[in-house]
Amino acid sequence: MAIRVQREDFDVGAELAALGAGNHRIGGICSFVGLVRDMNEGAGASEGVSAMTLEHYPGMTEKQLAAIDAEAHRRWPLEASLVVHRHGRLEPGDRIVLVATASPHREAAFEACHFLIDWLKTKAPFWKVEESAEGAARWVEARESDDAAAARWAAVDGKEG
Amino acid sequence: MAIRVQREDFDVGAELAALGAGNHRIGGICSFVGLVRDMNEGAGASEGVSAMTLEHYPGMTEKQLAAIDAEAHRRWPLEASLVVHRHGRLEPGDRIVLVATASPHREAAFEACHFLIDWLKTKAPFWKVEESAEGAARWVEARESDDAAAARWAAVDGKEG
Amino acid sequence: MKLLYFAWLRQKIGVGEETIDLPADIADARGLVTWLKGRGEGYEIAFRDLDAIKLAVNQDYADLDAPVKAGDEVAFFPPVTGG
Amino acid sequence: MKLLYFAWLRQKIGVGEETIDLPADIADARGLVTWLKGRGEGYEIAFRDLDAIKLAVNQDYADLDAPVKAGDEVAFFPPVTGG
Repeated sequence: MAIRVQREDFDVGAELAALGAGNHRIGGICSFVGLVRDMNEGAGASEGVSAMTLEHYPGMTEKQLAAIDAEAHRRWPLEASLVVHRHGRLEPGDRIVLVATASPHREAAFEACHFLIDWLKTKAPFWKVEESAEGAARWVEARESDDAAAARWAAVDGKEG
Repeated sequence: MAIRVQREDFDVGAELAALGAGNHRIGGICSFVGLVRDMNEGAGASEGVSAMTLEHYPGMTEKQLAAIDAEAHRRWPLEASLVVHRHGRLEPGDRIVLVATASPHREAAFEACHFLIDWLKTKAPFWKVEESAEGAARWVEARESDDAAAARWAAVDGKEG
Repeated sequence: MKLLYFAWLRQKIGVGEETIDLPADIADARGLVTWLKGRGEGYEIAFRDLDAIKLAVNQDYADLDAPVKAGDEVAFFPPVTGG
Repeated sequence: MKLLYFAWLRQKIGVGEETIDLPADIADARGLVTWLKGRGEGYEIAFRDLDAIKLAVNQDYADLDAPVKAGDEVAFFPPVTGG
């Protein structure tokens, strides 16, 4: 029920505490934090990554994230949810994205959180360009495994993914 | 790779930050926080819960949690994991348990985290006794849905659950 | 032998922990339970429905056929409800 | 019409955003792409492999058959790689 796209880092503990604050119907909070790795495997042979820059489409990003979030609330009994996605230049170990879901039931929290990150990966308009230690820049290619992960959630209820 | 059983609350943000600190192979951290709800559904009709007390079996608890954690590391490529479980008296909204997993791959992080909480629910020797608003105490009964959730992970690779 | 009882078993029996001298003719957990039930009404009530009880020998889950011997730590408790 | 280009499309075309007067005979995204390819080598290279390109009309995903009209915001970009 909350979407944020920002350059700044986020405080995971504070975000999760705020998510469930005062709502005693919540039995479980599932979260996923995506981090910048120092290795890229997208293009076959692994190579070192010294930094990456995330470009996005202001306006459409928020619109798509809100649509994905609304879909999660349609599918699962969520008391609260949060998606925070950073843009700009990030280095290995930096946080990229936080997805969190709160529900009376842990299965719903897990599934909705997993769904949100899977759909975000294929539907939110972000693009990564990586810098190698040698200074070369390379646009990260979309991965078939991400498409497959997103498609799985479409198959669950027969809706288009 | 870390197990803690304690009476004190824990700081989710600090725990998750420590989990991945300095390890740039980690691409994702999945976590689950279990909270005390103010409603119990285990015994059929819902009734208000004003507090609960978690009893445990010191020694066996740590042994079982360590075995579950080791099993998660056998099954998934984890860079780090953490289970913190509280005991003692807790009120609605209080944190009960934190499970967190860090992996190069988000699927592994999600599955291992889900596995850990599902197995913990059926294998770690904790028992909850709930107090209603009227002061009555009731031992929480084990739920078949928890057994089913745990059994699912046994079926995945044919191992005994 | 060290015996431990948890949750409602502890309440019904009235103690959480006790040390006993295991009778020489008891070789498994089932025999131990039968012997315990003869020790008083609390035990008799606590162990009435064995399907509702789990046990551990030396902190590992076991069943009623598990061998037990002097020096073991044996615990009885209802199905766990943590998490 | 406002046009937006992201990631390597932006780099090949040389601008991230531009405003054009849509020719009256263009009715869909496919026609728009054909017209854009005639505007210079950067466009020609950027739109060479249409299978590698996604597009959005007014911030919703669309395909090459999608109708476009003056006043629309049309964006072209490679498959997304966020998260």
